[in-house]
Amino acid sequence: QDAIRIASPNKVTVLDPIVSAAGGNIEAYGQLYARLLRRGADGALEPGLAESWEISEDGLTYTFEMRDAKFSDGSPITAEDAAFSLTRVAKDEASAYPAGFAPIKEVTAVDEDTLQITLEHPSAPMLSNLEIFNAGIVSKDDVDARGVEGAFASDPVTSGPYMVEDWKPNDRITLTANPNFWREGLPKIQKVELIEVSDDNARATMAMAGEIDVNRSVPWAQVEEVNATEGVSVALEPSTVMYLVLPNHDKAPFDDLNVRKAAAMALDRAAITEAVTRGNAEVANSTFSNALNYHDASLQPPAYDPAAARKLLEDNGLTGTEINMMITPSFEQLATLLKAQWDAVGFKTTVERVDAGLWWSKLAEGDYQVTVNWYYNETEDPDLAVRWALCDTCGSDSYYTNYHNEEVNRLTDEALRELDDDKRAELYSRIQQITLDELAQIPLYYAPFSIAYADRVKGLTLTPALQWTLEEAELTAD
Amino acid sequence: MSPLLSVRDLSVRFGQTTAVDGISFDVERGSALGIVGESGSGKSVTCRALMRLLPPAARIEGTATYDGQDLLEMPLPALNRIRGKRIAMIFQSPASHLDPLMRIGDQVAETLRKHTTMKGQAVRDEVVRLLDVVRIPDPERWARAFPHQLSGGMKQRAMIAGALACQPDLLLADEPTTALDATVQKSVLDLLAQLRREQNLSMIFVSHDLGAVAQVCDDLLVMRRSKLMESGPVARIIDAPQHEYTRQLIASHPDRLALRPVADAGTGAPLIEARGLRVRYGGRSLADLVSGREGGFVAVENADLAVRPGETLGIVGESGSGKSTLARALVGLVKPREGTVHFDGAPADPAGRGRVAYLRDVQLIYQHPFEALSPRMTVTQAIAEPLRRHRLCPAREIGTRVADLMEQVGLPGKLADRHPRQLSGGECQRVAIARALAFDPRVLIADEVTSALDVTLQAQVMDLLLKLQKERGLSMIFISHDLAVIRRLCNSVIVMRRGRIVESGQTAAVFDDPKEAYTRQLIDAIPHLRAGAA
Amino acid sequence: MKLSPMFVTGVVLVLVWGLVAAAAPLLATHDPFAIDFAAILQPPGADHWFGTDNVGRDTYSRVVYGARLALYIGLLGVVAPLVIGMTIGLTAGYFGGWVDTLAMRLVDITVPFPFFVLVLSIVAVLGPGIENYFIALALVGWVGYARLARAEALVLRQSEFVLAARTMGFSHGYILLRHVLPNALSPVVVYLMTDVTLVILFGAALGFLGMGVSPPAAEWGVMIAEGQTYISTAWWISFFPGLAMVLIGVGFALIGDGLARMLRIER
Amino acid sequence: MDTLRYIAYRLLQAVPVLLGVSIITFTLMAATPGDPVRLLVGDRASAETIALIRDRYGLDEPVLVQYFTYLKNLLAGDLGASLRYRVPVSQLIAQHYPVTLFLVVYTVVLTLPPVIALAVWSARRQNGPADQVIRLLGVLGLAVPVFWLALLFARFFGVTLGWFPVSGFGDTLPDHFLHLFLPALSTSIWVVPILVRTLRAALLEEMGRDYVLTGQSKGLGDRQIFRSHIFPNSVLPTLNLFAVIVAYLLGGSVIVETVYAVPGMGKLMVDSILARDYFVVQGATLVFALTTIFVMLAVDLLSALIDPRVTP
Ligand SMILES: Nc1ncnc2c1ncn2[C@@H]1O[C@H](COP(=O)(O)OP(=O)(O)OP(=O)(O)O)[C@@H](O)[C@H]1O
Ligand SMILES: Nc1ncnc2c1ncn2[C@@H]1O[C@H](COP(=O)(O)OP(=O)(O)OP(=O)(O)O)[C@@H](O)[C@H]1O
Ligand SMILES: [Mg+2]
Ligand SMILES: [Mg+2]
Repeated sequence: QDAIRIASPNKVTVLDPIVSAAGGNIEAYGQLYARLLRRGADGALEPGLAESWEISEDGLTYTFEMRDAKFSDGSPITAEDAAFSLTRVAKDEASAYPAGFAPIKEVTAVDEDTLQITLEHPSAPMLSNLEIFNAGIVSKDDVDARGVEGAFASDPVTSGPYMVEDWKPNDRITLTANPNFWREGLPKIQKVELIEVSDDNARATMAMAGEIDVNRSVPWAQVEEVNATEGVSVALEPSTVMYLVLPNHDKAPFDDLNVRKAAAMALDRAAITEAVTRGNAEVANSTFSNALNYHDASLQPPAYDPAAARKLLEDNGLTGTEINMMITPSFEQLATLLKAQWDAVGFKTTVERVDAGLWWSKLAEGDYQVTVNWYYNETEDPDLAVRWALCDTCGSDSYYTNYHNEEVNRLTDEALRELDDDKRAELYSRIQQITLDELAQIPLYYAPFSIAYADRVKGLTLTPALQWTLEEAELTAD
Repeated sequence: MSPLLSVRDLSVRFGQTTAVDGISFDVERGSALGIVGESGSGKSVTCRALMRLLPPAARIEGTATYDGQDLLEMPLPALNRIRGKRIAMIFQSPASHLDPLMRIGDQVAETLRKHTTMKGQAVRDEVVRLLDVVRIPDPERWARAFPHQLSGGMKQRAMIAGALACQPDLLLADEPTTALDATVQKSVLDLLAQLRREQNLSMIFVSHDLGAVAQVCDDLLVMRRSKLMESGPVARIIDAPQHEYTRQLIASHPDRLALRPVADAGTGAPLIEARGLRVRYGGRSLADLVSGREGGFVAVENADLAVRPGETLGIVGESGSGKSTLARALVGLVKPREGTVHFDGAPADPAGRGRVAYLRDVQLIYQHPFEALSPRMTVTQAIAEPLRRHRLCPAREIGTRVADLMEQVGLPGKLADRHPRQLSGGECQRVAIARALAFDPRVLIADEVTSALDVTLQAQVMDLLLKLQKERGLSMIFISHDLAVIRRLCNSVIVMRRGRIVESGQTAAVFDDPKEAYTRQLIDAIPHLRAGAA
Repeated sequence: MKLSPMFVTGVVLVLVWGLVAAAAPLLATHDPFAIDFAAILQPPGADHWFGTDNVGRDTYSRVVYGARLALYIGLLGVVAPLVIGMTIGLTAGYFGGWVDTLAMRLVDITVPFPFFVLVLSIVAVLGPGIENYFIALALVGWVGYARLARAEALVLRQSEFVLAARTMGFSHGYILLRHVLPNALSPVVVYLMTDVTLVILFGAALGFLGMGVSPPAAEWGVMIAEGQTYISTAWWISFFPGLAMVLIGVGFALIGDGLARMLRIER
Repeated sequence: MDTLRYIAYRLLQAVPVLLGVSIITFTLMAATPGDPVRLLVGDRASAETIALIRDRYGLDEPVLVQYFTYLKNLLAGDLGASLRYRVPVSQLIAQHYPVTLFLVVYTVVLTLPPVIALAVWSARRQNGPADQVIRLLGVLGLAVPVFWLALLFARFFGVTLGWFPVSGFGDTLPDHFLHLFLPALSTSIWVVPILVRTLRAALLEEMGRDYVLTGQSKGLGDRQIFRSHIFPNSVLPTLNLFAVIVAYLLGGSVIVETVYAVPGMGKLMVDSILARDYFVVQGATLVFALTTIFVMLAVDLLSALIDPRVTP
């Protein structure tokens, strides 16, 4: 059997790389669409569809030399295709996540093999952003021929290691090796099944029964157990995922710094982390993930001090403040812990459980007091993370918490344009300092990916950017 | 030669109640034993006890030796080889003893399939033959019918056919002919007599009809209050009854009662009147629509009747001729396709508006009293229900009124808290009568009310009805197979056959000088009490 | 009327649970909501009789308190479906014709109707809470009762005693109540007592799908759902509430059988 | 002939039923907050993008207009397209429905024989040891949550013993039987007790009827009386309950479908609800409704066949 079966709680919903930035899709896009650059085993940027590149002195012009590669249908991948693809992701109204490409002024094909990207202003993370999931190169000819809807409906022309063999929406997508993939002799695994299995236990059972090779997400409670199972082992792989408490800065009571402070001091974050992740994650110390560049390890949020928290509330006449915590079902355990600790210092917490659909719309509308969630960043560069979670003018209202700080906003832009590493480190450190002081969010813990692999799978990992390294992985005969 | 069945000291107790108290009797091979007696005296219980068909609550004592084996001790598998094949039983209330979901033919065939080697077409042919023997017209058709589509008499005949199927040695017949009209009854009795001759059939024949018993049986048991009053050859008992109760029984037989001329009713306008009634069962199917046929089954055709205040109308006619259907149409249970009903001079719609007021005046007593009683209501509740719901008397007096009604129909007070299942056939019948009387109706439609009653009770009930008629001018429609009763009670009579009224007129006129051959046949078929015969 | 030992056992079981629910504060050894970081996932022992869960709460105390919610949900949850279902079913079967057609088409509309959409919308519109679960149950759960009752009524309406009641001029409502209902009750009672268990379980299934009672309520179904992930590492989290559920289910089932037996007319 | 006319009449009635179902579903989905587009494009999309896509899908029109558009397409045989997958709803249903149908039929097949055997066994020896054991096991099966039991089954039969696959549907017919065995079994475990209890009660009730005496008087053995008289008279209530349960199983299969990763309708439905994929929910509900109509019709016809007093 030469198919690798990967079960994930996330599902594939669309095959057009610019349309969605949801987990399951991101994981699939990586297999279908190659980018100009790729990440090597050590995480460094290496040539991808672009053989080489040059950046102008002022940092405003990027010139890429394309290699002789082919799409899955045999047609050549040209600079034209790359320009088309990158323009879509940067400028198309339907592009779900254009943030990383905002500085782009124009993408042009100079000739068949030469691509030029011009920027409005310098952008330090530009290269690494060109490696992320939605910067994949799609076939312009195909889109012209079949239209956007048709081209990506079920059998897109791909540039990555795989192409779609069969897609059963809401169940599984079967990929088969792209014979024209530019990396000679790769991928080694001919067939990939990405199966959506939402239930944790079902995935665990399937892995134990040998019905899948990879379990994308092993619940913390089962890490040890699954690891002990013969033929399967769990890998804890580095990620940029961080879990955090999201207070709504626009609504009482969390618009009050004292409340946020008391709420933070009430939490024994070390114990929470230990309890929830069974010791598999690291306690968070900053508003940045510790896997990001420029993460400042010297910072600390207010320490666990329930007495001080209670006193703070009493001093400000806030004792008995009612808190409504909105959660999705997957956060029950965490919510129970938060509620117990908050109530212990004088809050009155009610937990409101809603489904994910409702959660997102309430969050986006700012119709909540406090909630918990996680987020990840596509690259090690903190720019996108800051834009997503801490900057309120960057499109997402600081992860919809409505946290607003002029200085942070300014620093965000400054850091983007700054090309000097040390200076950037300083700027980002400052941002972390401010947001931690103001408790823009209450960081909880940094969680690795916990993935179970069957022993016959060799060389497969999930990168922090949510990309499977399938093209180099192997299945050994066992 | 030892008797076929020998019963010694048979007693049956339900808790505190003793239903049968130490009776003994023998049935010789080829002979017929009649059991008569008061309603509720334990006749049915005796029969069931012999077949071991009593509820677990019943405690049975004594012995019943059949062909050398004790039926009461025998292991069940052995008993099952006897039941149905060698001893067959006909139950008193055929309506509830037929499986509502099984076709008549199949129910008759069951014993054949179980006890004989007959198969397939042979069984079907035999079933048709049996139904024909018990005079079910068009047996092929009715074999395919379900019990609820049959008239009371037809169910009874189906039951008989089933019992006779395997040519048993001993037949336990519990009032097998109560629901049959005289002609059919005669032929069934003739049939039984013939079987006795030809197949040496023995039987126990329970009946209220001394005439029928006299015609069929050699020996007679008279029961009263769970005890055996007297026993002996039929002729001896009828000629020289030893016991006071037996004497009373014989004296109450319609044949022995003086023919009181029925008081003439007034000549006023009819109280209830029906014109051109036509009732059809079953709807029209698409095939019927296409072919223009009417479809269904026409049970009553173009029936007219009129009853004046204080008058009694008798309806007689063969079983299945539509008598009950006509009665049902009058109380709105079936909707006539054509025709009108007038009450008290005004058009009435028994099923539609004003039905409540109408039904307070027009009451029907059902042919099947057991089925007509709610299984979860006690005797008192059943009788009190109309009083309470219609506020026919002050709440305080309901208790006394119920007791009074029970007394009038001869129901002992100890039955007050019993459920229908714990009553004998006649007791149910009386509850139904009392319930109808509670309304104090102006028109009483009585469908076979006397058939389940022993003659003394019959006489008592008839006296009661006559008294009410005299006192309150009660009008009655009296459906019965018992022409003697009709003759005693009715001013006028209509004779029905196959859904049509074939003859009508003053009772005396019709009976003394029937116009129709059919009526003549009916009258001739009445079994008489042959004094000194045999 | 003689009470069968099984029925008595059932009543005693349910009464015991009622007592447990009433005396929960006395019986519980711990605060059912108190988390304890030091005692997470402790196996059953002297301190924690039924062990602890993934946030260190005492499973025994939670099971004891859970009896309250279980009885509340189980008993209240079936009331509305029973009443609505019986009314619709009996009326439909008894009257037949267009009444029946209408009622049964209502059934056709209700049955396929996605229960989860209903729960979701109701919760979204009215807010979360057990009461809304009841509303959803009332809207959907009546169907079983209706079909059962209708099947009985269809046959009963043809029986002679019902016809007799009609010719005694009683109103339809009265006949339905006094003559049809008592005779149609036996299968319904059995199902009712089954349904109590089903309703409790259904709440649990909602919890499994993430639509159930909000934490940190001590609800058996939710506890079982929570304990699932720990099935081979900390079996006690889901085992004890599961056992409790079985014990209360047995109680109600025995009561159902007993009641049916009392309703039966023995010959 | 009459039966045919009745069937035609009932199918005609399906039209208002389907209309009713679609209206209610539409209203409820419209009343439920939550934005399909937000879920579609992922958390990072900007408000502008979302607005654009909402507009593109016509989600900003008044509900009534949306409904009539839907209805118009429906009459033309078009169930619409999934917002999430952008494939026709009919394709999704064609993909998921057979799985669930198979599962439900399989469950029924696994359910009926034990129901009949156990109920009869238990009723014939009322209060005997077998009866007690059956009743106790029944309650056990009833009270154990399906998802929990299913998990245990999967671990035991699937992993420890390795007898059955624990997930999926398989590709060939024998495969389907194998793959769906555990899901069907887990479902029957709670369905069987419900039906056994109802049937047992009815059997006991019928055992007290007079026609049983007739059977006994004919010398029929207990077995035969049970088979040909008591049993047919008892099945009606159970049959009706059965119909309701079968109809519920279609939509309620989500639990076992989730635990055993079976790609069926239940999961499609719940996923679509959570994703506010309106048209899929609509289409799936209509398919459920149609199935229900057929199941109910079948049961009504069967009832009339069993009991001549029941006029359909
Ligand atoms: N299950 C029972 N429980 C209590 N008493 C019963 C039960 N069955 C019958 N009885 C009583 O036993 C007595 C005898 O009943 P049985 O049916 O034998 O009377 P019967 O002589 O056949 O009367 P009838 O001529 O009216 O049919 C009656 O008083 C009746 O009330
Ligand atoms: N529901 C029904 N469906 C079809 N045919 C029926 C139905 N009820 C009665 N019949 C038929 O109508 C005819 C008249 O029945 P009805 O009960 O009026 O007879 P009856 O004169 O009262 O007979 P009996 O003296 O035997 O009681 C019978 O042939 C019977 O089979
Ligand atoms: Mg009798
Ligand atoms: Mg009649």
